[in-house]
Amino acid sequence: MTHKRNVKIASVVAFLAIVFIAVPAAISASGRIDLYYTLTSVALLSIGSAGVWLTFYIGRINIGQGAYALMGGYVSAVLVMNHGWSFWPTLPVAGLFCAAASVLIGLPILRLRGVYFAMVTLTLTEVARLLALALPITNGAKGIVSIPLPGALSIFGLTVIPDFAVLQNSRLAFYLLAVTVMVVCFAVMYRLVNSRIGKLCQSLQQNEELASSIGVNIAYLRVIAYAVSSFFGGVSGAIFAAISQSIYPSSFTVTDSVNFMLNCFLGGLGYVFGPMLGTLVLYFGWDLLFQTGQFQLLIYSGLMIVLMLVLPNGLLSLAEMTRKKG
Amino acid sequence: MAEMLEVSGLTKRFGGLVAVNNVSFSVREKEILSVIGPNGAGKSTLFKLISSFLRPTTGEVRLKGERISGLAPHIAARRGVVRTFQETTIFKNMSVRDNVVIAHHLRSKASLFGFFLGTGTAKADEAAFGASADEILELLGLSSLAEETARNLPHGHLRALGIAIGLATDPSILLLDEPFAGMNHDETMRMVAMVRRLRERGLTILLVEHDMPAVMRISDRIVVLNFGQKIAEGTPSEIQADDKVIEAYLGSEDEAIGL
Amino acid sequence: MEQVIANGLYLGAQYALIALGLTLIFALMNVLNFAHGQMYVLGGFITYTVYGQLGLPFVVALLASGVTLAVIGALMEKFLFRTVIRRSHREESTMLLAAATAFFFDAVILLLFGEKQRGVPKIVKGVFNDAGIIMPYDRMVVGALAIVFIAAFVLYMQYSRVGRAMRALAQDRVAAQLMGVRVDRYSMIGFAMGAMLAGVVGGLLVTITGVNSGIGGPISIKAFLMVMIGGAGVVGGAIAGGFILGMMESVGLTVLREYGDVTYLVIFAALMVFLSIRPNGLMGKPWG
Amino acid sequence: MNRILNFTNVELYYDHVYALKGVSLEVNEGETVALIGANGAGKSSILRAITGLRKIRSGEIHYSGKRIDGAAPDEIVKMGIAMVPEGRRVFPYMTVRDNLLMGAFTRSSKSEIAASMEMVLGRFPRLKERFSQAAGTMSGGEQQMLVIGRALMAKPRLLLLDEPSLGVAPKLVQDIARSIVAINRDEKVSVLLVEQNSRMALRISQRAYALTTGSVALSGNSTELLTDDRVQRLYLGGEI
Amino acid sequence: AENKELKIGFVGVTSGPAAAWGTSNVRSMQTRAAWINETGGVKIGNDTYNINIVTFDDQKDPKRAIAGMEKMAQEGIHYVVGPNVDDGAAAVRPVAEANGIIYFPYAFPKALYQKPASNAVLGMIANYQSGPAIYKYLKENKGVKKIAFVAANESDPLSQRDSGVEAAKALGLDVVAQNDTYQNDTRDFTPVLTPIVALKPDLLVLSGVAPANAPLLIRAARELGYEGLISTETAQDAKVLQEGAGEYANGFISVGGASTPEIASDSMKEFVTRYTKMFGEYNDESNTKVYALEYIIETLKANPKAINDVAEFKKTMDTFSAPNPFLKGDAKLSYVGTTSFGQKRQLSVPMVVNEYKDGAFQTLFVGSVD
Ligand SMILES: Nc1ncnc2c1ncn2[C@@H]1O[C@H](COP(=O)(O)OP(=O)(O)OP(=O)(O)O)[C@@H](O)[C@H]1O
Ligand SMILES: Nc1ncnc2c1ncn2[C@@H]1O[C@H](COP(=O)(O)OP(=O)(O)OP(=O)(O)O)[C@@H](O)[C@H]1O
Ligand SMILES: [Mg+2]
Ligand SMILES: [Mg+2]
Repeated sequence: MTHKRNVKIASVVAFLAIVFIAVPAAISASGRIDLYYTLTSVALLSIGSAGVWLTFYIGRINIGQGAYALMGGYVSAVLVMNHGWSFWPTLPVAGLFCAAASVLIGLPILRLRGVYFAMVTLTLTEVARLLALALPITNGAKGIVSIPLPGALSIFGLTVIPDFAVLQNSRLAFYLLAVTVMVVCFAVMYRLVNSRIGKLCQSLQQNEELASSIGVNIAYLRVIAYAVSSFFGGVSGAIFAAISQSIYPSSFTVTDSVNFMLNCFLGGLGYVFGPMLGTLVLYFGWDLLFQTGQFQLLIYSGLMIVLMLVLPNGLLSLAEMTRKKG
Repeated sequence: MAEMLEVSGLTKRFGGLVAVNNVSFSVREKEILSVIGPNGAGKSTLFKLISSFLRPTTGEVRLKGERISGLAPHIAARRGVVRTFQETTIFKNMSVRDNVVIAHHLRSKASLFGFFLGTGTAKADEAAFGASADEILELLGLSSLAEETARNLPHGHLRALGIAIGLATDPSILLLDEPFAGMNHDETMRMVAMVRRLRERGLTILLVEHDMPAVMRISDRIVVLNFGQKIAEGTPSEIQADDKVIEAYLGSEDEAIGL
Repeated sequence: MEQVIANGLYLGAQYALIALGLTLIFALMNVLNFAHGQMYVLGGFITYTVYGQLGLPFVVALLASGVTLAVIGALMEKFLFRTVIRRSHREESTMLLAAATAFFFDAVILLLFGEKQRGVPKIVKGVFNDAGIIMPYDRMVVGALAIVFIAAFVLYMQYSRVGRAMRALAQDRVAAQLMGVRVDRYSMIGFAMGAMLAGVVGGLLVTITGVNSGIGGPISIKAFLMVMIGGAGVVGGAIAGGFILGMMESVGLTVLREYGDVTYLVIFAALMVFLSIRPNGLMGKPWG
Repeated sequence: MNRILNFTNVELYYDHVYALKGVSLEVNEGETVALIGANGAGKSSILRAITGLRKIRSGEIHYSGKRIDGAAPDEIVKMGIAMVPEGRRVFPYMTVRDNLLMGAFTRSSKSEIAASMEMVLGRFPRLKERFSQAAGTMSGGEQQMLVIGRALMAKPRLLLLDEPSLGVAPKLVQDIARSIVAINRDEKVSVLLVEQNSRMALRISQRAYALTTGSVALSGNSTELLTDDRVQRLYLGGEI
Repeated sequence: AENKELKIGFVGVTSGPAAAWGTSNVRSMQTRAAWINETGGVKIGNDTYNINIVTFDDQKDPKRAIAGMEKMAQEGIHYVVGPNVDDGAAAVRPVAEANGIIYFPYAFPKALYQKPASNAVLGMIANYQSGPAIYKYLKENKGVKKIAFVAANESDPLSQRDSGVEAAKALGLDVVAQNDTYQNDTRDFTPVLTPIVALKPDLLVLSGVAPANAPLLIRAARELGYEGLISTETAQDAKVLQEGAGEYANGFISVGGASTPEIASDSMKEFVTRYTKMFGEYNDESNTKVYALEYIIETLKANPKAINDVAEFKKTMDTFSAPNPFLKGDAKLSYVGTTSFGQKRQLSVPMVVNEYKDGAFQTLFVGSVD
């Protein structure tokens, strides 16, 4: 038991050391500065995917995460641009706004199951886009542009985070921000899943009727899980808006929603860290194939099919398979 | 003995079909009451109404004088009314033990957030649930299968697991929908003994079952439904002698086929 | 108004036909075929090549579209979906596979047929214009053909031996197997038929709307909508869903035009409300 | 008498659990054979092995002298084995008619199918009344009749029944039991019957096997087993 | 001696539903680059360079576009063509500015080209520049009074519609429809156009219409009995129009680049030939996209120091002038945009307004921007 625990602690420490120390060191040594943004994207998208994963965990196929990412981006952008907020407080507010919205939306639609839920969430992304085009506060088709970079954050006069605009390397700053948020989100997820709540979620996934017969408030639990999921989506969208310093109705689309979902599948629906690995592989896969020019999509999708055939339960099931054999 | 549960004028319509039609009866504390009747008579529907899985068209169900019909199922469960399912209903991909542990949900003292944080109460809950689950599995003879994935159990054990899940919620009234289906005589008799023990622990039990020998052995009273209506109510011997019941349900004995 | 209704009906017939193949595959295998739209596009391009470029008769082109897609569908079932369904723990996993095949088709189509919008000569010239209704003859022909195809398909599923076997398979695989249905073979036939339907609609509609390599994804999504309105996996539902969506678009675009781009917002919102009231669509079954 | 089924030394396992550990049994032409045993003893597994739904690990299965283990279910059905699976698996959204026609899926002669239909409807008049109703909306007992009728539509020589009395009201159980006897007698169909209602099973069968945890514990003549001490104790409970 | 290599970037969309935009764009660059390399490269300062086009498919996703721009920076590229849409162009701005990259988006938001922004150069005529000219021409020459707009419900087309409506109103035209939109996946436009045709406008403007949708819209309008004019301010392809709308497309007005016979120079004709040879089929949209690469090269020739220093490039822009190889006569390449953006951040490309006729474009009139 303690041995297992030690292994766990060691791997967490190793992971943190890699993302916070080894990766930046390697990047600056190799001069591949562009990787900062790539990895930042991976971190942010994996946060959104983590949310989707959580809805999978309660038995719902969620193809609507793009809607919340978009919403989060707009909340942050509007608060910064129209109300003069600093970026930092908008980050949790964007998440909470999305969580609140998802409660309202979730109450009716979480009663749906299977493909029905999937399809409704798919249209949700489209609804978000159309709303962003139609609402006055979003500045419609013209989007919100020239958003300033995150300013300094000080608590009790102590500067905790410097002003991104004056930084030599704001890429590194964004990378560290994204990775920190990612680590926090996955820690929360890990804890959720490995506590009794995880078991409760699983019970929803497997049989809602039975769950309610043993006294589980399924509606409540579903909404909570969906709200957490949407919170993640909102946060990742808000950071993206800050990086690109702009947000448009098309910043997150149905394609993004589908990708969030695919990241979860590829990593493996049975593993908390599946979405992280899935995002990394899918995003990097595309990036690496950049050399192949017009055949990029062909090779990319071909590899995806092969992966699916070999590891239909996700990349992380590979570990399980080898364990079983070994 | 006090009235535990009171069903009055309960009716449920599905479109044009009246599945349960103006049914009234009451259940006393620590009683074992069976509901029998032909296939499609409305027995399972009646159970769903009592456990609030369905909302009655008219009529109501009272638990110790308090109305419980029309609430959400998990609320009814909190009040102590829990049902098992006619179809074998379990959490398929969890281990047998986890199935039972999770069913202790209602007994938890810690909040969801408490579980998230892993507070002392939460830990105490976990430990208590585990111990209780082991006890229940032992009681139902499932101990040896505790770590098996539930989906792989044969039919009969699935039913037992269903009951174990029901028990774990610590109900005051347990509604068992065909608990003996798919069990052979020996197993049935063991289950009968077990249900009796539960009653001795203070549970009130409602039962739907087609296994007549078992029903006759176990029941204090029997309610008979036909086409949604109550056609008889009484002790096992009264029911066995009731012509209407024989006509609608039991059939006359036929030695040639052993029934 | 007559015009609006006529538009809606015509659009509905077209949509219903698009949704059929999708719902068939879903019913049989519980696979939401993300590549449905891409199959449609491929069908369109085949008809474009055979009829538009090679100048062969339209019927030949349509046949070519149908047959090619049927073969592709059969191969996909046999070599991709069957394996994944057998080996994966959760049946949603097929979604990743379906999405990957959709991307793959997109890539292949782009490489083979280029990025441009393509069109073919009209199959019938002229425009019907009477009683307040304007409708080009070719649309009327396509609409009528769509209805004929739908009817033929429904009758086939209802009364033929193969159709019956496929329905049985959709409802209970094991029981169907015990009736002597070769599950593998009929899944393959079903998948092939679904793909063939997509190909035939693509070929049919290329005469009116043309085709380009990028529209596969959006077409799939539209087909999902219809299937959802009617109820997943139900043939009648797909048809109803197609007509409802067609009518809603036609009426909405006329009635709501003053308010800017809200028609689709209204359609989507209505859909969400509708589904929260009827979680299985119009005639859906409690599975899926 | 002719052997119609020879089930020799069969082992079958799921993942890592052995369900059958070397089971042998046989069914003769025209016989009704009962298979009784506790939950999880492996009764259903035997039927699954015969119909090819599950591959066996070792042993042999012969039907009418032909070896059938390893063949696909559809081939086995075509040879004349029909199975009524556990838990009334009707095709719920199909009509009674279509359900019955599905039973005759492997046959091609229209007139013969019509004759079988006639026979089934004669045997179960309730099905005739419900001919165009969706099977899923029928009561449990009616569904049970339907699946038996559907199996008969294949004109089988060997009929496998898995717990046909499960969840069926007593009066209907009687009806079903009578039908099984009649089918066996009139249609010259051999029957392998899995039943928890052991008394009924032993009454209507000629021979029986009792299974415990994957092996045959007892076997013999049904009437003798009915009075056998061990059977009395284990499966009949001595009294009613 | 071996030629040096000059890398020019392209970040745009070459797959998915909008593949046509980026594809016509990148192919025109590749054609020109291959041509230059084949004829010995280009001499900038003391060195001769071969042009290498580095392409990145952003899938029309602004987030990917940023990655693309980062990649360009990583490759040491300072001149990038693209992205093709508004959101992508806005998203890459921070990266371009931080890394000293001049980019040539095909996007119209003014904020991209006005101060404090300074690294984006508009590579074509914006619709708020061409729209008024077209409407004015049609008002004066074809008696257009009533005008109707229809656009896809997406950022780019809607923005273009809004500025179009504004321009039409300024000209005193009667705008009878300005709220009609369609979902971009629409394949049958009859329902969209039915109410608009009933209003009997003299001119129907297809704002920001994708080349794939244009023939479908035209055909649906004509089949519904619409008899007025139809125009757009985006570039179109004649073959697509011919296949998709046949003779219904006759009279359709759009903007183009330089390939119509009236104005194309011999170089332009050779360009078309080479493009066709390389890719099987020419795309008339490419006409408007031949310029960016040409400008980059010519400006670098004018100031070789700019090759690694965009500040030098910007300096040169103010005074730069070179002959325009694609047009007949003595047209010039230069930077403009002072009126619209307050600084020279636009290529001076001719505003060619075309009319489609039987499978080809004819030049209606040629204008210019300052
Ligand atoms: N959700 C529903 N919608 C429509 N009809 C229903 C529904 N649930 C049950 N019924 C119908 O109500 C009637 C009573 O069904 P119920 O399940 O209560 O019967 P039962 O007495 O439990 O029968 P059995 O002994 O076979 O389990 C049946 O005719 C059934 O078809
Ligand atoms: N799909 C499966 N996966 C794993 N194990 C299984 C599976 N199906 C059955 N088993 C195991 O095989 C053994 C025999 O099962 P089987 O279904 O044949 O029993 P049975 O005699 O029919 O029982 P019952 O009377 O309860 O239906 C049991 O121990 C069961 O746990
Ligand atoms: Mg019941
Ligand atoms: Mg069994």
